[in-house]
Amino acid sequence: MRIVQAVPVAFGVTVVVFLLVHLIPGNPAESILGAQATPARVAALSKQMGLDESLPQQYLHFLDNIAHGNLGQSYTYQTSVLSLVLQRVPVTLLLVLYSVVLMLIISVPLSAWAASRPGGARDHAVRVVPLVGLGMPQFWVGVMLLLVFAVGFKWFPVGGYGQTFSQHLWYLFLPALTLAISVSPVIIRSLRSSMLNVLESDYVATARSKGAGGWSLFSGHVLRNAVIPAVSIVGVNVGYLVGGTLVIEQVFAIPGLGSLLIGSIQARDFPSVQAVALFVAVFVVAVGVLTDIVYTLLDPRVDLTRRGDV
Amino acid sequence: MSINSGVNEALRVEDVTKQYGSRRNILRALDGVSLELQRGEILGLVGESGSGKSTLAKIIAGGTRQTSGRVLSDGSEIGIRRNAGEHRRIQMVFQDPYSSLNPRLTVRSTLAEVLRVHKIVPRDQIDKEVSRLMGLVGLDDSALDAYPGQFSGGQRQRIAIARALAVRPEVLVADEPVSALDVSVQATILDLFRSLRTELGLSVLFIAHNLAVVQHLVDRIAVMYLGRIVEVAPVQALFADPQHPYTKALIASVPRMRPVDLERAPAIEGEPPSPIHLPEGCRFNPRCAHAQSSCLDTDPALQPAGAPDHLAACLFAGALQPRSIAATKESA
Amino acid sequence: SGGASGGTSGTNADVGTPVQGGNLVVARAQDAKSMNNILTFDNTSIFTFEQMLQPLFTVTPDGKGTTPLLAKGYTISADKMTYTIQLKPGIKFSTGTEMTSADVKFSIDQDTKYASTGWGYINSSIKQVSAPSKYVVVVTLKHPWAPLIADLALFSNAVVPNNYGGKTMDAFYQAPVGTGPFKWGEWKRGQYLKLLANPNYWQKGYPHLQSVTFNVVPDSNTRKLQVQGGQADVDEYPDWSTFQSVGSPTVSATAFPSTELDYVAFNEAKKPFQDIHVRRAISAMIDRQAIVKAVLFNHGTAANSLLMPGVPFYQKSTPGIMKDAALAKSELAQSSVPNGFSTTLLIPSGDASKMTTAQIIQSDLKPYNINVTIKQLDPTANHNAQQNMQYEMGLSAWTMDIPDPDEWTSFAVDPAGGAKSAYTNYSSPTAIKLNREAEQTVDPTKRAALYNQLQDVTAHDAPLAYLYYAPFAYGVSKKVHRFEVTPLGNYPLADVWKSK
Amino acid sequence: MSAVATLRRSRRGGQPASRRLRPWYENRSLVAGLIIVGIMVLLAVLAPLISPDNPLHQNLDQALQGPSGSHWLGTDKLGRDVLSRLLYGARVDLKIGFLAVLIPFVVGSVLGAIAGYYGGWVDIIIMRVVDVFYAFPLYLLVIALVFVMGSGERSIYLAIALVSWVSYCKIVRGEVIVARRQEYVQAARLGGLKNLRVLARHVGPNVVSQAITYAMSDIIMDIMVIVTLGYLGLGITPPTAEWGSMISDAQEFITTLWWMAVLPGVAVVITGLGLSLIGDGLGDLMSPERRR
Amino acid sequence: MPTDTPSTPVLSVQHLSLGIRRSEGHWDPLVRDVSFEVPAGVRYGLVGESGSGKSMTLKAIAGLLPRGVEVMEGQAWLGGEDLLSMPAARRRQIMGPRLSMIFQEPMTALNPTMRVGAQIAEGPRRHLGLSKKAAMDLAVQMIARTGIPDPVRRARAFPHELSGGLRQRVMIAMALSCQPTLVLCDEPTTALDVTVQDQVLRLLATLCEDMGSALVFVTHDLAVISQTCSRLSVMYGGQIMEEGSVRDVYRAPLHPYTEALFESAPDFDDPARMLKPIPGLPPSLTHPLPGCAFAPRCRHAVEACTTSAKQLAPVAGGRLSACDRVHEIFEVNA
Ligand SMILES: Nc1ncnc2c1ncn2[C@@H]1O[C@H](COP(=O)(O)OP(=O)(O)OP(=O)(O)O)[C@@H](O)[C@H]1O
Ligand SMILES: Nc1ncnc2c1ncn2[C@@H]1O[C@H](COP(=O)(O)OP(=O)(O)OP(=O)(O)O)[C@@H](O)[C@H]1O
Ligand SMILES: [Mg+2]
Ligand SMILES: [Mg+2]
Ligand code: NI
Repeated sequence: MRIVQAVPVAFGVTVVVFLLVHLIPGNPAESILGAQATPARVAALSKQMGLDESLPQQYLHFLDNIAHGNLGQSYTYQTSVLSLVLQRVPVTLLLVLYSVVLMLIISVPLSAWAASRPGGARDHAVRVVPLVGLGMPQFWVGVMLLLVFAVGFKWFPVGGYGQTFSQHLWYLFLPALTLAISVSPVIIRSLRSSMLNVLESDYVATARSKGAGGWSLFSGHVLRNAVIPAVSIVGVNVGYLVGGTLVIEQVFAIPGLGSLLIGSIQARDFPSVQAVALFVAVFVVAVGVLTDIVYTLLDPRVDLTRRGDV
Repeated sequence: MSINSGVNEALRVEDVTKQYGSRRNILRALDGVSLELQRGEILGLVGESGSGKSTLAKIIAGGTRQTSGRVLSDGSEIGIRRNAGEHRRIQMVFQDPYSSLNPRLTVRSTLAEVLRVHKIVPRDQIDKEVSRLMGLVGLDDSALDAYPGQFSGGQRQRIAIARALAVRPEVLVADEPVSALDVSVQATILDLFRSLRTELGLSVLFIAHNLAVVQHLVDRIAVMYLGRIVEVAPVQALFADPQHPYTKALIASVPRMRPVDLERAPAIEGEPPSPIHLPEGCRFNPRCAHAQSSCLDTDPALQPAGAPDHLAACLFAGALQPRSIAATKESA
Repeated sequence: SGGASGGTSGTNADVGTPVQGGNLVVARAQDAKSMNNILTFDNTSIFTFEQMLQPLFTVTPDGKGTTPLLAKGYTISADKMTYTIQLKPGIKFSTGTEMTSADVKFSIDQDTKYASTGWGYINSSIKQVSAPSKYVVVVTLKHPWAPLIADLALFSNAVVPNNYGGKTMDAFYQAPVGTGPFKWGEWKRGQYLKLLANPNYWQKGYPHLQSVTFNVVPDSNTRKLQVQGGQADVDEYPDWSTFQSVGSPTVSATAFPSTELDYVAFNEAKKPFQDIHVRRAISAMIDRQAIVKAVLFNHGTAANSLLMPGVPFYQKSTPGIMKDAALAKSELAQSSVPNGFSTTLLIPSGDASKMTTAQIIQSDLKPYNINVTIKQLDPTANHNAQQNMQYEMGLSAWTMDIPDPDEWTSFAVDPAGGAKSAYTNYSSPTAIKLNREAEQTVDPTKRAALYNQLQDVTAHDAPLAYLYYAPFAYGVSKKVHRFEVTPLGNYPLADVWKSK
Repeated sequence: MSAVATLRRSRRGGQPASRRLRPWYENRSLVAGLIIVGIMVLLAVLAPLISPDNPLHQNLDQALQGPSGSHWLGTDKLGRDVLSRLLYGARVDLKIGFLAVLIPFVVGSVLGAIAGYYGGWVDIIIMRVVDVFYAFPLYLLVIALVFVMGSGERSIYLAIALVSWVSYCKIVRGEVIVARRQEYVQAARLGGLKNLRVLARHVGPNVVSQAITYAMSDIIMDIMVIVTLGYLGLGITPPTAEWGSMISDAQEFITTLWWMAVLPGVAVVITGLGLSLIGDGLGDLMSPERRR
Repeated sequence: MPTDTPSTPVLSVQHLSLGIRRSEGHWDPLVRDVSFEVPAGVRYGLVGESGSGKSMTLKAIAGLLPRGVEVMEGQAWLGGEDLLSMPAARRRQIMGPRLSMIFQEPMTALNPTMRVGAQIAEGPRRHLGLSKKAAMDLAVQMIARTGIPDPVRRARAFPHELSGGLRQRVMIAMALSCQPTLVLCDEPTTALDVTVQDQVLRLLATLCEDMGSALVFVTHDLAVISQTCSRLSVMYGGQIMEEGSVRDVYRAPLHPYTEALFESAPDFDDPARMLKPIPGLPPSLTHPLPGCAFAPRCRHAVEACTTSAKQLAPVAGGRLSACDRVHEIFEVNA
C-alpha cells in the first residue's frame, strides 16, 4: 500500500526538484555561467539545457534523463553529477544511521527512566532538559563538542571522514552525536509517552499478575510494544536528521551530500543541487516505506495491505 | 413482506444492504434488511455484537449510505443526500453519553445551535424552547450553562436526547442508549423513552444488547444475526415462543436473577463466523443445534411463523422442539 | 616589502636541517574546482596546480619582480618586439620525459587559444611563439609590451607536455603532468586532494615533503581547531576575528604581505554616482581605521591608492581620500544630492568581513543622511549583478596574479579592458591614456612616473573608495618550516619541510 | 469485531459523576510558560524604554568587550551593546516566529481539516502533496528556496510558509479523522448541520489544540532555521538586531568569546522552553480526556 | 476439594482503606474500611455501581493499584501472609501460583505482540520451573481445557486474531495455568455478548471447581453474580453495604441500597415489574459525607443517618449490613 503511494510521491518529488531550478528568475544559463557568460556561451548552454523548449517538454526531458540515470554534468567539478552524488551518498547514509543509533542509545534509557516515575523529579528533568537542546543551533553544539572532546580531551579527530571503516566510525562519532542530541528531545518525549501508555496498559498488569517484574517485564512486555510507535517517530524524524546533515557536514568537514549541496548552491551548480535534492527526497520516501515495513514486522496487528484506513 | 399497509408507518426500510471494504475483502454488515416502524411504536433491535445494528441505525439516520435498498419516511423515499428537513424527521441518540456531546459547548449552545439552524422557533423564543426541552427530558434549567463534563452519564444522555428532540423528529433511533449507564440510572432513561412515546407520539427504534431491558420497554422486537433480521415479533410472542434457533439461544443465555444449573451445557456453542466469509446456506447453520442438510444450501427468508405478525427466517420455524422459556421459569 | 604590516612576516623559518618526507596537511575552506590552468579562475585551484605546473619565469619572493624558473634567461630585440628565451636543459616532466621548446610553444599557444573563456587574454600582445631549437623559444609581439615577462610568469602559461602527451585536454587535466616539485596523487572531490613528491624534479634535493594533502574544511572554527589539534598543518584563511587565537604554543598565526586591495565600487551608470562629488564625499565619510580594526583586527592598513604596497610602482604618497568630515560636507554640498539619498550596498553572502565592513559604512554614511540598505546575494549572483551593473555600491577586492600593475590597472580604469573599469563605468580619458602608455613603456623609471600620475588621477576621481590593504592570514603549525606565501597569494612548497 | 463492544461498555463510569473542570491557572506548565513568554514579550515591547543603548550604535573602540558595568553583557565586534541587541532582537524574532507560523498554521490546518473531514479523493490528493513536501527536509527546501528567491525577511517567510504547512496539515488531518468518529460530531451531522459548520464549530475547536501545541515548537524551529540561514550567510539583513544573526555573527568567536553566541542562544532556549511549556499546558487543558 | 476449614479463609481482607494522597496527611479516600473473607473454593461476588470501588479493592489485593492510589491501612491475608505489606519479590513469587487475575478487557489485557501460547506459558515457566517445551505443552493443554478447538494452532495465534470470547478463554487459561488458590476477576464478561458470556461464565465456574480455586468476582450485573457466586458483598461509595449468601441477599436484602439496586434492575423473568430508578447522584468519593454514604438517596433515611458513620455489622444468620436501621426497615428473620 505504502509502496503504491510512494509512486505518485516520487513523481511529485521530481516536479519539485525540477521547478526548484526553473523558477529562478532570469535565465538559469546566464546565472550558471556567471563570470564566463558571453552571449554565445549563454545561448549554447541554454540549448544544452533545453531552455528553448516549453516547460512541460523540459520536464519530460528531465524525467527521461533521470530514467536513464543521467543527472547532468556538474558545472563546478566538470564531471557527471551522478558519480559525484554516488560518492557522497554512503557518507551521509552512514552519518544518518550512526546518529539514529546514538539517538536510540540516548533516548531509550532516558525515556524509560523518566517513564518509570511519571510526574517525579527525574521525569521533569528528562522532559525539560532536552528542550534546552532544541534551542541550541546544531552548528554551535557541534563546535562545542569539537572544542571539548576533540581539542580538549583529544578523544576524537577535529572533523574529517577518515579512510577505513573503523576510522569513519571514529571520525563520525561527534557529528553523529550532534545530530542525535538535536533530535533526541523529540524522540524522548514521544518514547516516554508511549512507554507510559504501555506501562499503564492492561497487559502489563496482566504480566504483573503472572509474577513478571523488573527486567523480565521490561524486556518481555514493555520494550517491544513501546518501540512500535517509536519506529514511526524515528521514521518521521529521519527527514529532520538528513536536513541536519546539511549544516553538520559543514561544521565537521564531512564530504557528504550536505556539503555537496551547500557548495553547489553557493556555486550555482544547479545540476548538483537538483541531484542532491532528488536523492535526499527519494531517500526520505524510502525510509518512510521502510519504516512501515519494520512497523509491520514488529506489530503483528498491522497488515500491510490494510493500513491507512485504520 | 410487511403485513401492515403504509398508512400508519413512520419509517420503512426496504432490502437495505451495506458493504464495507473493497474487492477482495467485502464485509457484508447488512445483507438485505427490511423493517418497518409504526407510528408511536417502540421497536427493539437486538443481536450479537457485529450483527449490523449500529450500521442499520446510521443508515436510517443518514450517517452512512447504504450500498443498496431504500429508506422511506412517511411513505416517501429519503435520498442519499438529505436536506435539512429530511434530517429533521429522523434523529439519533448515541450509545456513549461521554462522547456524544461536544465538550466545548454548553448545554444551552448545543441546543440553541440546532434550533437556530433548523429555524424551529423564532430567534427570540429560543431560550424558552431550550427550557421546554430541558423540562421534557427532566432536567433543570440551572444546568443550561454548564459544560457536558460537569454532568453524570445519565444526565448527559438526557441532554443528548434533548438535542435529538429539539428538531421535533418523528422517529428517534437510539443506539444502545442505556448500555453505558449504571442500572440505577438506566431505569430513568427507559422511563423517559416511554413517556416520550406517549406524550409526543414518537416512534423509536431502540437498539440494545440487554434483552431484559428491551423486554421492559418495547412493543416489538427484531433479532439480528450477521447482517440479517432473523426474527421479528411482538415482544410477548417473541419471548414466549421464539421461532428461530438463534433467538432461542439468545434467550437461554440471558443471566437470570435466580440461580441456574451451571453444569448444563451452554445454550449455544462456538463464536459467530466472520462477516467476511459468510457460511453457505443459512448463516446460523454452523452453530445451530437443529441444522439439517437443507440448512447448508438454502438461505431462508423471513416469513410468517405461527402468527401473521411473527416472522422468522428459519426453514424449520414452528417445527422445532420448543425449548421453551417457560421451562426455565418454572424451575426457578 | 610593502605596506602590509601587522602580523609577523615569514614563518618559523630556517632553523635546523630539513627533514625529508612527511605529509603536509593543508585545511582549506573550499575544494579546488579544476586543475585546468588556462580556464580556472579560483585561487584554491590555482594554488594547487601551481605545485605541479611551472611557468618559464616566476615571481621573486617580494612579489615585485620576476626571475627565471624553467628559462635560463632571455634577450629582447632592439625594437622591443621579439623576446628570445633560453630554456634550462635537462628539465623533466614528472613522467620522466624531458621538457623542450615544443612543449613551451604548445603551452603558450594553448593558453592564447582560450583567450575568450580563460586567461589567454593575458597573451593578447603576443603575435607568435616559435621554437627554433630544442632549448630556445622566440616570442614575437604585436606591439611593445612591458609586462610580457610578468605575463609569462602567470600560471596559465605554465608548461605542459606538447599536445597533452596525446591526451585530450579534459583527460589530461584529470591527472595533469608538469615540471613542478609535486605530481598528481588523487582527488576525492569535496574531501581531499593529494599531491605526491615528483621523483623527477629538476632541482636536486627537492621537495623535502613526501606529499601534500589539501583537506576541505568549510567551517573556520573547525580549521582552527584542526591545526591546533595537530590534525592539519596549515589553516588557510583563518578569520581575522580569531586570528590571534589561532596562535598557540604549537601554531603560529602569520600574516603574509599581500597585494589585496578592498574597495567600494560606485556604479556610475546609476545616479547619483556619476557625480564625482558624491563619490568623493562618500570616500571621505568612511572611517578606514575603524574598518581595519573591526575587520582585520589591525592586521592591515588603510588604503590610499589604486595600487597595493606589494605591487611595483606603488606610490606611498598618493593622496587617496581618508576620513575627513569637512571634506565630506563640502563635497556633498557641491553635489547633486546635498541633502542625502538612499542607496544600496551589495555584498556577497557568507562573507563575515564584508558584512562587518558594510555595517560600518552604513553607519558612517548615516549622519550625512545617506541611508544605505545592505543587500546580500550569493557569491555567484553577486558577481553577476556587478557584471551586469545591477547594483549601486558594491564591496569588492582585488589580488594580483602577476607581478605587474597592468593586470589590475587595465581592469580598473580602462573601459575597453572588458570590465567597464572594475564594473564602475568610470571612463577618464586621462587615466585611460596614462594606462595605455605605461603598458608600452619598458623603461622602469618612465613607467613609474606614468603610474604615479595614474594613481593621483584615480585618487582624485574616486571611482573606487579604497578601503584597506589586507595581508594574507595563515595559521601554520610550528612543525612546518619555510612555509612562505608570496604577495600574489601562492605558496611554493618545494623547500617546505616538516619536523618530526 | 468486539472492538465495538469493547468501546461500548468500557466507558461506563470512566469518570466520576461530576468532574470539576480544572481552571487554566491551576495548570503549572501553562502558567510557567505564559510567565516566561510574557516576560519575553514584555521585554520586547519595552525594548526602546529599557535597553541601555541603541542596538545599532557602533563604538569600535569598545568592540568585543566582556560583560562590564557599562555593558552588562558586553559588546559585539562593532562595539554594539549586546544587551540592547538582545532586547531588540526579541522584537524581531518573536515577530518572525509568530508571523512565520501563522500562514502555515492557517493554511495547513484548513487543508488538513478538509482532507480529514471529507476523506476520499480530496484526502488522497492533499496527502500526496503533503508527502511530496515531507520528503524534503525542512532545511533543504528552505535553504534552496531562500537561495532561489534571494535572502531577506520576505523570502524567509515565504520559504518557511511553503514548507512547514505540511506538518500542520498532517497533524490536523489525523486529529480530524479521530474527531470525525466521535459521536458528538456524528450527532452534529445527523442533526442536519452543514459540513462547514460542523467543521468550524464542532471539529475545529476540538482538534486545534494539537496544532497549537505543535506551533509552539514550530516557532522555535523557525528561529533555528533563521539562525542556520544566518550561519550560511542567508539570514536577516544586517544591521537588524536579531538572535539568529547574533548567533551566526558570533560564530567566528565561538572558541574565544563564547558567551557572544551563548547569550542569544540562551534567549532562544528560554523562549523555546516557555513556548513548549505553553504547548504542553494547552495540550493538557484543551484535551481534558487525554490524561498525562 | 478445598482442604482449608471454613474458619481459615483463603483470603481475608481486613479494614482495607485506599486513597489518593493529596498532601502530607490528607487523603481522598476511594475505598473505606472494607473487610470480607473468602472461604476456600468459594466463588465470591463483589457488586455495586460504577465507581463504588470494586476494581480498586481487587487491584489492591493483587498489588496492581494504579499510580497515585495507595493503601492507607488494612491487610489482605492470603494463607498467613499479608499481601499488602509483602515485599515486591515475594509478591512476584505468589502471583501466578497462589493468586491470579482476570481482567475486564480481553482485548487490552493480552500483550498484542506476543503469541497467546507463550503468554500462557510464561507463568508456568516462571513458577513451576518448567522447560520452554513443557510450559508450552501445558499452555496447549490449558487452551484445550477451556474448550477452544484446535489448541495447537490457536496457541500460535496473536491476540488480535482471536474473537473476544476466545481471548477471554485464553485469559482464563492463563490465570489458571498454575492452579492458584485464588482467582480475582474484574468484570470478565462485561465486554462479551450474552451468548458468549454464558459460555465463559460456565467455563470459569467449572474450571475453578476442578482446580479447587476460590474466586472473587467483580461485576455490576446482579444477574451475573446470581449465576456465578454463592456469597457476595454489595459495595457503594467505597464501602461494603451488605454481605451475605447470594441466596439470602437476593431473596431479602438487608440494606436499602441493595433493595434499591434490585428494584432498579430489570429482571428477565419478571418483565411486568416496574423499574424504580435510584434518585440522586452517586456519592462524591473525594468529599465523603459524615454519615451513611447512601443516606442522600435513601428513601428510609432519617436525620441520624446523615451524621454518624456506619459500620458493617452482623445482623442474623451470617449476614451483615451497614444500615443502622436494618431492624426497623426490614423484616429480619434469622
Ligand atoms: N466503518 C466501518 N468500516 C468497516 N467495517 C465496519 C465499519 N463499521 C462497522 N463495520 C463492521 O460492520 C459489522 C457491523 O457492525 P455494527 O457496528 O453495525 O454492529 P453492531 O451490531 O452495532 O455491534 P455492537 O453490538 O458491537 O455495537 C461489524 O462486523 C463491523 O466490524
Ligand atoms: N488511576 C486512578 N487514580 C485515581 N482515582 C481513580 C483511578 N482509577 C479510578 N479512580 C477512582 O476510584 C474510584 C473507584 O474506582 P473503581 O475502578 O474501583 O470503581 P468500580 O467500582 O470498579 O467501577 P466500574 O464498575 O466503573 O469499574 C472511582 O471514583 C474512580 O474515579
Ligand atoms: Mg453497535
Ligand atoms: Mg471496575
Ligand atoms: Ni585574482
